[in-house]
Order: sequence, then structure tokens, then C-alpha cells
Amino acid sequence: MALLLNAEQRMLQASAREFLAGRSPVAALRALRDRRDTRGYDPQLWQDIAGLGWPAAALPETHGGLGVGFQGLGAVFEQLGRTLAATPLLSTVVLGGGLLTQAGHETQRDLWLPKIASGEALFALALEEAPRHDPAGVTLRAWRDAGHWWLEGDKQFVLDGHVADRLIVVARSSGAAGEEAGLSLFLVDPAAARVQIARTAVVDSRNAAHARFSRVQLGDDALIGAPDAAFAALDVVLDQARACLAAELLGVITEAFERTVAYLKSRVQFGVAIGSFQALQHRVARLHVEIELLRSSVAAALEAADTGQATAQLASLAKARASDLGERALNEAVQMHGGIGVTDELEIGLYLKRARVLQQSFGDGTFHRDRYARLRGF
Amino acid sequence: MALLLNAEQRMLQASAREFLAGRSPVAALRALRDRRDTRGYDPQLWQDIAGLGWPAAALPETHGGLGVGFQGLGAVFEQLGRTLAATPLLSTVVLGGGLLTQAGHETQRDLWLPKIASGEALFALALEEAPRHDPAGVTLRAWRDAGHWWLEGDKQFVLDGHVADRLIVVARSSGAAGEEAGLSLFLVDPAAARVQIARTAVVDSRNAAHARFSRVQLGDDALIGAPDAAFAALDVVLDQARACLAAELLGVITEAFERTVAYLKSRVQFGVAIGSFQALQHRVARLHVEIELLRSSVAAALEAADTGQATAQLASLAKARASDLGERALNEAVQMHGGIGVTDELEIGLYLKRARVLQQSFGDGTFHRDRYARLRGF
Amino acid sequence: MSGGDAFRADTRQWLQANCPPSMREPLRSDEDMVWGGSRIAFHTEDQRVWFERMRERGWLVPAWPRAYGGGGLGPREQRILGEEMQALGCRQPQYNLGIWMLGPVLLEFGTEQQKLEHLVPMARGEIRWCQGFSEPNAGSDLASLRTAAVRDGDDFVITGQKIWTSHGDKADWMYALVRTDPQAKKQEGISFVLLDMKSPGVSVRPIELISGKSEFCETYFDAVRVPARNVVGGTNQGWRVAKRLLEHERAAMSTFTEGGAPTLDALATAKAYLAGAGPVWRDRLAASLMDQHAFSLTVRRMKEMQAAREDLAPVSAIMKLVQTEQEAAKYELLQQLMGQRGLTLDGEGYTTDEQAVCRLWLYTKSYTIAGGSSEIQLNIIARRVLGLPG
Amino acid sequence: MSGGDAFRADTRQWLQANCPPSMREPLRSDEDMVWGGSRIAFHTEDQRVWFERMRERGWLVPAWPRAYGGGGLGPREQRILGEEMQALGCRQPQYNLGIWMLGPVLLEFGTEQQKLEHLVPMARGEIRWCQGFSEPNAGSDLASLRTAAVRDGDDFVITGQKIWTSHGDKADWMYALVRTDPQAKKQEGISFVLLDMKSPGVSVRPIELISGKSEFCETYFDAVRVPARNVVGGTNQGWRVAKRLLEHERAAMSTFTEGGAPTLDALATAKAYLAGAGPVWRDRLAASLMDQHAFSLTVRRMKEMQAAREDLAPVSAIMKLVQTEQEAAKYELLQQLMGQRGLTLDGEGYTTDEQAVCRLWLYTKSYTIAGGSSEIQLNIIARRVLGLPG
Repeated sequence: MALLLNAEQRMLQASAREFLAGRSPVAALRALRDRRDTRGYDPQLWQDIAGLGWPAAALPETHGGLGVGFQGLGAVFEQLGRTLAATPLLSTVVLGGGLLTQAGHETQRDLWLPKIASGEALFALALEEAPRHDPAGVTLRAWRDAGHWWLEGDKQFVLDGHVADRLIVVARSSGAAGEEAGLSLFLVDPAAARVQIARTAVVDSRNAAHARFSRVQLGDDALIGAPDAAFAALDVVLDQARACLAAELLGVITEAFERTVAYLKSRVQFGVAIGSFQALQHRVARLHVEIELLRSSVAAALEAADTGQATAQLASLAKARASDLGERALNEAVQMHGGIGVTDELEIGLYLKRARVLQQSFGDGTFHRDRYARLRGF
Repeated sequence: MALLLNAEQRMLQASAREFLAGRSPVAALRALRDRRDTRGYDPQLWQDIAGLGWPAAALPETHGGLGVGFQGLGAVFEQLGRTLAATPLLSTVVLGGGLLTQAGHETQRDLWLPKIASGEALFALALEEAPRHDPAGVTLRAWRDAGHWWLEGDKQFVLDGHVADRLIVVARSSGAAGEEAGLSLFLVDPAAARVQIARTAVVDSRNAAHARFSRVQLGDDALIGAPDAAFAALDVVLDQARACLAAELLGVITEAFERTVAYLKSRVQFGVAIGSFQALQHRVARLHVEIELLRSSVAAALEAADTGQATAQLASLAKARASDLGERALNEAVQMHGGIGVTDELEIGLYLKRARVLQQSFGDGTFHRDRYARLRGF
Repeated sequence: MSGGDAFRADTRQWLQANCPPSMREPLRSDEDMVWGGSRIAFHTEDQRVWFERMRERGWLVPAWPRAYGGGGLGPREQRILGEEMQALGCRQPQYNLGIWMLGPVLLEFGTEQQKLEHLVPMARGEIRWCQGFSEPNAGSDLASLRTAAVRDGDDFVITGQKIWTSHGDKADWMYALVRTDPQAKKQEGISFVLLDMKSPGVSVRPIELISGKSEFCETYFDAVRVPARNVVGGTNQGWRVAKRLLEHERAAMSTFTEGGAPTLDALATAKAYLAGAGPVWRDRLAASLMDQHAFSLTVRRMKEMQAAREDLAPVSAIMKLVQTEQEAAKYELLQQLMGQRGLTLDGEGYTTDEQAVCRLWLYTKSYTIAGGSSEIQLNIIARRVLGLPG
Repeated sequence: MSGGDAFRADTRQWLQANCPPSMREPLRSDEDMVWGGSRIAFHTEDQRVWFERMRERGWLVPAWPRAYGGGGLGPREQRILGEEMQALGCRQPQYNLGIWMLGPVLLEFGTEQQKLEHLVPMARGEIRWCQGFSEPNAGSDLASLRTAAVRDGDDFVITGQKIWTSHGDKADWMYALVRTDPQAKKQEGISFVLLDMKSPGVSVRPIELISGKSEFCETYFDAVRVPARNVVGGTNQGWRVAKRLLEHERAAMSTFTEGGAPTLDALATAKAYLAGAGPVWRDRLAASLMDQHAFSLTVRRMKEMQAAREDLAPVSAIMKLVQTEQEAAKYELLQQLMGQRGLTLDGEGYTTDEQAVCRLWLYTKSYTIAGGSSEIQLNIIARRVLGLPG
């Protein structure tokens, strides 16, 4: 394995870049927002993307996957970050497809993975219950009674939850909040009785949903994997998602940074380009340093997602750095653009907003430093 | 009350500045170090200082005090910081004199306060037991048996402990480590049987001591204040000491900062004064901002030590800011001086070292942010 | 009893008798602020009563001479009035940019005719002003402005564009900087003019910020005619008038926290999220509150220095920088402390304060850019206060 | 089996047979490093054996041509030797500044006579070199150096002062920059000379740092005669030789962590203090370890880029800055994490590592200054990598 992309992954990266620049520039996100689109993604774009095979990129080759692995998929996420393209790729493929691959029955996989690969079915993960990411903190109850499973409780911040064809719900079937043991996964049709989904408008013009489960009745075929033992698979898939989110953040950050450097070269004040002011030079130089460190960390996290070695540590490393740098680099980008930086007309504000949503998704810097410390034994 | 000094305090400040510049410049500390002086202070200097009345400054006027209060004394500490003058003013007057004033019997005060005011007797506070400041964490045991008090345990980082005529020992007479209740104060002659004092050389060329108490027997007259109830008085006196240390740090920081700015104006590289480089300008400008905020905080903490209002909150505010800025400003001072900044020949390194000792004395930034949060109710 | 003490007693008595109780409560929303001008709007009867009573006494502008509609108070009396209003918690009877910023420079640089024409209606709260300084290509480098004013008979004919005009869409008049001599060195060809926003050729377009709709506008001038008598401080002499005005702006901005703009209870909002966020965030919250505490102590110290006639420059130079950065940092902290709940502009089940956080986080990004960016403030500190070479 | 694989097998076999087991253990103290030169000192017999065996093979300088005493290995073989030594944990047989830095530029710029005269003894570990670049008034602005070399017959006569000469008191020879044309523009009047430290007129004084005694010296030249044939790369052409040499220095410094200087176990030391210090410090420790982790991944990525012949500049430009700042920050953290125990240079009851913390905290302050300060590195990144205007 290597931190650099192989020829196949590089081709995928180049084609993603070219496709997104033409088909989904930032203007597409703005248009989605301005027409108050409640779906938070463009179905036609998603069909085109499915045609390119991205949803299949990281799936097993036996289920129609491309076999370019997370390093290949991560290269796509970085490009999605560069143009802020709104797609259900993370929810459907990385989370939904990932959990089915890791924990699903043969029949569940055979039914759903091809539909995921082809772009026919959208998935969403119903995990969060508190303001901050806390997978072991789940309290939504699942219990068996009269030959059925039952769910009762609320979920927040379900990314793409209002457009998904299926939800995967993380529920507590035993134990107490904070324990890793006792979690189970359920496949739920959002249209089922006693499931309520409410869209939440998020600052990045994408969407999340609030989901309420009021004694929802499920058959045995709804259970994904063994009861009470979901944490291990969830942990693996969350780390894959974190690596992909870190890659997307890297794209967001890099694009905003390059635009900022270009602006510093072109904007003239006091008779010179403002990029000649040393105080600004040192600030952007420090951002460049952080971006290079982040790029190595993201590459290593994606590689680890493929090899399965040190996955957790590297996912936390990449997601922590990406989250923190996303905060700092975008604040700096806005400040260095001066007055126009705070106008809606400039696209930099859209990058700022997207970076914040990605920061909070599946753990911010504090969460992942805590996790990294635990993994290092302190 | 006011944050600015009154005329009397201003006179004291000016005279301290003039006296110390002549009698105890930084070269005096260097000489103390180079002759490997084990006392860590200059007795003749201390006698001269006593002659100027500084030890009496904050003592009650009934015991020979000057009545310029902590605002006056703080102005002296700031000047001590500017020249790194090594004196036992904090240990003897603020801590020793302060605890006797707050909690001592009439007879203890009448005996010792005049000797403190005149410079005849040196005191030290034996409080710390762990690497970090933790007044409620005391475990050194005190108990009564056969008509006597007994002490058993170790103390570290006893500032001026190896030259003191008397130690004030904080001991646990009831309760458990971490509890504020159950602490008692004892006046101990370091020459008494079963007391062992060992000097520790500290990086600032001053000194601290390790003290061991092996079943030390004490009479009833050794107890200062009521048994088990020492924390309140200790807390008040520690806050007075923290305000004075913050003032000393302000002096250390301000002097190092002024020298750095002067260096930036005089040092020529690439044909211009390095102070014309904007990246350095912004960094020193930010230090200036922090110094101004610190100056207000220190003034308020000293004022509060005099009025007794919001003392704890303001002492923590000042000590936290001073500790953190001492770290940052001295690191910056060394870096901006370039190569000579890391030589022993330049005095800036001595300021760096002193700032670190002051940072750790009676709580660093983390300690005082935690305390401030508690005082604000979270 | 000295004259000052008598004045204090009279003032207190008058305020107690005339300031309606509802006008002594803290500001809670934008509607609690009355903005003067031809389109003045009172949301409560008490607002109107308080405004009119203060206006009759000349106390909308207590410091201005009576000849121009002011209260004619000396420095000591002004201070006492301020202290008594603060002690009772009295709200400002109106908010008016012209009074804070244009008024003082008109008093200093204006002709007698200009003072009578403009100060008197301002003192009655009848005119709302906006500021036309910034231009798209002249952000921090204000003096590179290009809006052209060409003399034509008794008028100047103005063509160009201004940006960041606060409440440009609500203002009656604008004071603006225009270029009257394109040949001169850049600071020497600028004039300071007063311009009726109803003049033909003026058009105003609100600017949308990253936080949504804003009070800022772009203002376009298409051959707008302004009488030459509306130039303040002499043709091509506008730069020194503007510099003085910016000093007033800096002073106003740095005491903005006390000015009483509606603010949310950051600590209460933050506390609700601390348990879930953990000890690292508690440390950050404490640091933020301590920053604010140190700043408010510095405001106090600066006032004492002012009273003692000490050199204020080292302290006053930091005020705009610190105040704006702390405000922005406060909302940064809250936005992140709220985690996923800090990511929506219209969350359900939110308190009013929680509801405001995300928008204020975005809005306060402009604080460190507008009115002299943080970078400009740092330059000023480095060069003017610390004396480092330009 | 390809040629490379045969070489790998032979090399592994030879190393296993010839590298004494004690020479395969990690470095623990300065005494574990053998510095070449006329005063070479072996602290163990194994050190001597290992040094001599490697010397006989030419592997003290595996990359140099055999004609100059080297191993004559090609790039691929050099890499294999390095990998095999790393795999077995073999120590470097000697440390020698001349080999890392002077050697490559002599190979590039030296005359045949200079190569034979200087490379051959260097390849045998007989000469220890020091570097005479910095001067008291020429810190980051190296080209403003003033040490004068005046031509006199076949010699140059050198007068002036150098500073920051590492191990100047232990070196046999110095390579130095001197000013041979005081009239020329500053970079154009400089020559690169080789100078015997035993020459009359050379005096050396060790510098004491804030951390205590150091390897740095001041070197004074009082009319020191150096033969003109000792100028490398041509009179007044020294700047380009120096620039090339500094590139080698930067490369050497940025891989210093791997070079195997003795280092303490920061995590183990830190852990002992975490419980007493609390969760905020745990967060800071994690951040520090993550910084180091990201850096080591970046070193790995750079090597892969090098192998793939990609453009290294954006990555290589950050190495010196990051490596030195992280080292300094690591000791900052440890020093403070140890609280009051981090404040002494000779504490009792300390572990060896604890004992070292306070001194290393002070010592590493020089890392971000020496060898191109952090400010210079940031300038390079901003201008050369990001292309911002000078």
C-alpha cells in the first residue's frame, strides 16, 4: 500500500474533478438553496454519478463494486468538497452500504447492495441523539415482544434522512447509555407506521432530519447482524465515513485556500497586491503547512480503511485535524477576503458553512483527540 | 477605589524602580547564580529593602505597616519583576505575614509581625505536595496525642524554605485529600528535631526547598487559628499572593517586551530594521494588546485584595492571564531576539526562566480557569 | 452643595419623573431601539414619550450648544447625566449615526450655515444619516476611493459607487467622501460632502451577507447634483475631516458593549451544553469569559485614565480590535459548543438565544473587517503605539 | 533474482555477520554516537570494530566514488543499504558534518586536487569539519557577512568572526564563507574556503546557552593565512556553493528525527503526570502526539513522492519548520505538564527522562532559530511555494 494514489485511482480523481466542475459547480448548490429545494440533493446529478460508478467504488467487487477502495472513493470525496456538490454518497454508500457489507445478512446484501451501487436506493443512518456525536450514548430503545422487534425513541441530525428509502437505526437493545455493548441495528422503512420524519434545514443548504419512532413494529428481517453486538461493525463503518469526511473537508479547505491565495495576489490596496504583506504571507504559509500535514493524515486514514490496520487511530487523526483546520482555514479565508468575504455573493461563505457541518459530523476535534488518547492508552 | 495608583502608591512605585535599577539590576541575580549562592537571595539587599519599608507596606498599620495596601505592594512586585530582584518579600510578607494577620493569635502577631516588618525574620509557606498547585489536596498529617500536636509528611516547592526562620505548615488534621475542611496551620521552627530541609535548585536561580516532617512534636502555641478551619484564611492569603505574583509577572513580561521592541528597532537584517517586517509587527502588536488586558486584570486583582470584594475571581483572572502570557510573551521574546536570544549572555533567558517559575507558583492558567469557572457557577 | 451636586440631584429627579418604567428595562430586541429620522417609528407609546421629553430638553444631544438645538451641558454635567441615566437603567431615547459621528465634525469643521441647516434638525431627531466612505476597490485603503465629483456651476456632479452603507435604504442624508481632484496625491484630492438621499440619480441596493439580509447597502450615484455649499471643511480638504470622524467611530465602536445593543446571555446558553461537551469546552468557556472580563476592566481603566488626563493612546488603540475579536470569538465558541444544534438558522425547540447563535456567528465575521480591519488595527498599534518603522 | 535483490541478500548477510549486536541497539546517550575526526573516540570496542569494518568497505560514505574512498554505490543500492541497516537497527558507524554537507558540494564544485586532498581522509573518518557561515551581525541575512579575506600572494589573509560554529572546539577543519570583494553586491563578493583550524590566528570560544554548556562556539580569525587553492567553486563564487550546501543542511535537518539522535520517551514521561494535571492537559498531549503522527506520515508521503519523481517543493518546504517547532512544542508541553517538577535542572528522585526535560525545553528554543529561522521558512513557503509577491 502507499499514501499516493495508484494509476486507476488517479484516473477516477481526474474524471471526478472534470465531471463536477462541469456538472456541479458551486453555483449548483446555490441554485438548490435559492429554489428552496427540500430534498437537499439533485436526483438527476445522483443518477449521472451512479452512471459513473462512484457509488460502487468502495463496495465489494462481488456486489458490483469497482475495487478502487477507500483511497479511490476518498479522492472523489475530496473533489466533492472542492465544488460543494450535494450528493447522498456518504449516507447511502459509505454508511448504508458499509453497514450492510459489514453486518448484513446475505439476503439483505443481495437485495440492497446492487440498488445502492446503481443509485436506485438511498440510505440514511439514524444514530445521533444528543448535540454532540456519541455513538455509545445511544438510548433509543429496541426490545422484543410477541415475536416482533419494537423501537421507541428520537434521532437527530439524520443526514439525508428525509429523502432516504431506508433508514438504518442504531438502537439500544440492552445495557445502559455509554456502553458499547447492547447496541443493535435495524433496517426501517421511513414510510412505515409510527415513523415520523421531519426535515431540518442546515446552514450548509444541505439537509438533515429529525426522526421519531413511536413503538414502531419490525419483523425479524429488519435486524442487521446479531443483536446487542452492533458496535464493532458501526465503529468500522464510522471510521470509514470519518476518513471520507476528512477527505471532503480537505477538498473544501484546499479550494478555499487556493481561492484565498489567488485573491491575495490580485487584490490591490495601498498600491500593492495585499499578498505582498508579510503578516498575511506568514498566515497563509502556516495554513499551507497544516494542509500538507492534513493531506498526509487523510491519505493514511483512507489507506487504513482499505487495509484495516490502525484504522481507528488514523481515522481519528484525520477527522480531528480536518475538523480543526476547517474551522481555522475558513475563518482565515473569510477574513482575508475582507468585506466581500462576508457577502453571500462570494462563494467563500458557502465553504465556511459546509466546513462547519462536516466538522460536527461524526466527531469534532475534541471528540477525536479524546478517542485517539484512549487508543494510545491514556 | 480605583484601578490607577494614588499619589502615595505612585511615589512608592517610582522609588522602587529607581532603587532596584541601581541596587539590584539583573546582573545581581546573575552574580548570585554564578557564585552558586545557596541562599537564593542577598541578605544585605533585603536589609536595605526593609529599611525602605516595603515589608511593612501591606501589613496592618497597627503592626508598623505603611497602609499603601496591596495596590502599593503590587507596584513594588511589578518593579521586582522588571529587574528579577531576588527577595523573600512574597514568602515572608505576603504569605507569612498574611497568614499571621488573617489567622494568628494576638500573641503570635505581636511577636512576629514587627520582626517581619523590620526584615529580621524570614517566613516560608510549606503547602505543596504534588507537582501541581492543589491547596485542598494536602495530605501531610497532623494529629493530637499526649497533649501535643504531631506532624508527619513531606512538602515540596517550599519557596525560600531553606532560609526561613519559621515555616507555616499546612496540614490535614481531619477529612480526606481534596476537602477544604480539615486543614490546620502550624508554625514550625525548621531547626526543630525531626524536621529535614533540603534545598532544590530552581531554574530561575532562586530556590525552593523540600521539607520532611518525621513525627515532629509541636506545642499548642504552634497552631495558627482554629484547627480544621484553615482553608478560608489560606484561600484569602493565597489570592493576595496570586495578585502579587501576577504583578511580578506583569513586570517580567513588560520588561522583556520593551527590550524586544527595542531590539526590533535596532537590529538590521537585509538592510532594514527587522521591526519593519509586518509579520513581526503584528506579533508584537498582539503582545501589546495582551499586556494591556493583563495590566487591567492585575490592577483589579490588587484592588480586590484591598477591598475584599470579588477577590477570588479577580485573583484567578489575573494569575491565569499572567501565567499564560508569561509563557507566550517570553517564548516570543526569545524567538524574536534570534540567535543571541538563546545565549546565556543575553538577559532575556533569565526572564524566560523566572516567568516559568512564577507561572507554576500557586496555580497556572488551567488551574485558575477551572477555579474561575467554579466561581462563576459552572 | 456644589453646582455639580445640585445638577446631579435635579437630573436624577427629572429622570425619575420623566423616564417611563418600560424605558428603564434592558434592551431585548431590535424593536427596543428607536432610530431617528424622517421615518422614525415608535413601537410603544413610552418610546415616543421618552423621545419627546428628552428632545424638549435638548438631551437627544446634551453636549451640543443650545444654539444648535442641544442641551448645552459642560463636560462635568454630561458625565453626571450619563452616570444618572446608567444608574436608573435609562435607555437611549434614540439611536442616530449622525449624532455620534457627523455631529462632532460639523461642530468642528462646519460653516455656521451648515451647522444651522444640519445640526438643528438632527438635534430634533428628524434626520437619519448614513456614511458613504467605503468603495468596492478601496477596502482598507480608504484613500484610494474613486467616486468622482466634478464641479459644474454651483454644484458638484457625483458619479460612482459606495459600499457597506449601513441602513443606506433608511437614511435621509449621507455624508460621503468623493474625489474632487483626480490629479492630486490620493489623500489630497478628496472632499467631504453632505448629500440628500432623495436626489435624482441615487439608487440603493441592500447587500445580502453570509448571515442573510443585512443593514448594509450598495449606493450608486449617477450624475447626482450636490450644491457646492454642502462641502464640509473645504474642497480637497476632506481627508482630515474623515480622519477625525473615524476617530469618533473608533471610540463609538469600542464602547459598543456598553451602548446596549441587544445581546444574548452567552453563559446561560453555554451552560446547557457543557455537561455534554466535557471539560475541554468548560476550559474554553472560562477562557472566553475571562477575556471579556479583562476587556471590561480595561474599559474601566481607560475611563479612569481619561479622567486623570493620562496618555490614552496605548489603551485606546486596542479597543476596536479586542472588542470585535471577542464578540466574534464568543459566537464561534457558542456555535461549536452547541454541536449539531449550532448548525441551523431556524431550529425547532430552541430558546430565543439558541435560535440566534448560528446567525450571529456568521454575522460577527464582519466585525473584524468593518470599520478598520483587525490587520489595520495591528498596523496602527505596531507603528503608532510601539513606534516600529513603517 | 534481479541484481538489486542479489545486492540486498549480500548486504543483509554482510551486515548480520559484521554489525556487532550492541551496535544494533537504539541510541541512549551521546556516548553512543561516534564522531569522526583526528580526535575520534570510541567508548566501546564494538564501536571501533563497526567503524573499521564499514570504513574498509567504503561504507562510511557509500554514495561516494571509489576513487575518493567511497563505496561507489548507485542510488538503488544506496537505498537498499539504508533499508537493510534500518531493518537490522544498525547504528551509523560515525557522525560527521563534513560527510553530510561538505562532501556533496565538493563532489559537485571541487577541483580534482581538492577532492583527493579532502574527500579521501573524510571517507576514512579522519577529519572532522565545522561550518563557518553565521556571523554576529548577519543572522538570517547570511549574505551580509563581513569576515574579510584579502589576497596576499598565494594566500588569502582572513580576519573576522564566526558564530554558532557547532563543535568548533573539536573540529579539524572549517568550511567558511568569507568576503573576498567588499565592493561587489553582497552576494557576489563571497568565497567558500576550506581552513585548517590549527592555523595560527584561529581562536575558539564555546558559547553558553540558556540551557547551559553547548556545542556551539565563537571562532575568531586574526590574520589567518589560507592558501588560495582552498577556495571552492571560484573566488567570489561562494554564494552558489553555500546555497547548495544549505539545501543539504535542510534535507539533513528535516530527517533528523529518523537520524536517531537520542530522544526521550515523551509519552511515558507525560503519562505519569496526566492524572494530576487533568483532562485539559490530556487533550493537549493528544494534540501534540497527533501533530507528531501527522508529521511522520508526511515524511513517509514525501519519500513516496520522491520515489515517484513528483514535485517535492510544496512538502519539502515545510519540513524544517514543522520538525523544529514540534520538537520545541513537545518539550514545552512536557515542561509544563510536570508542573513544579519541570522547573529544575537537577531534580532528585527523577527518572533519566524527567531529568532531561527542563534542559531540553530550554535547548530546543534554538531549533526554531538555527539553520534558517521559522520566519525565514515561512517567507520561503509564502514566496517560493505559494508564489506570493516579495
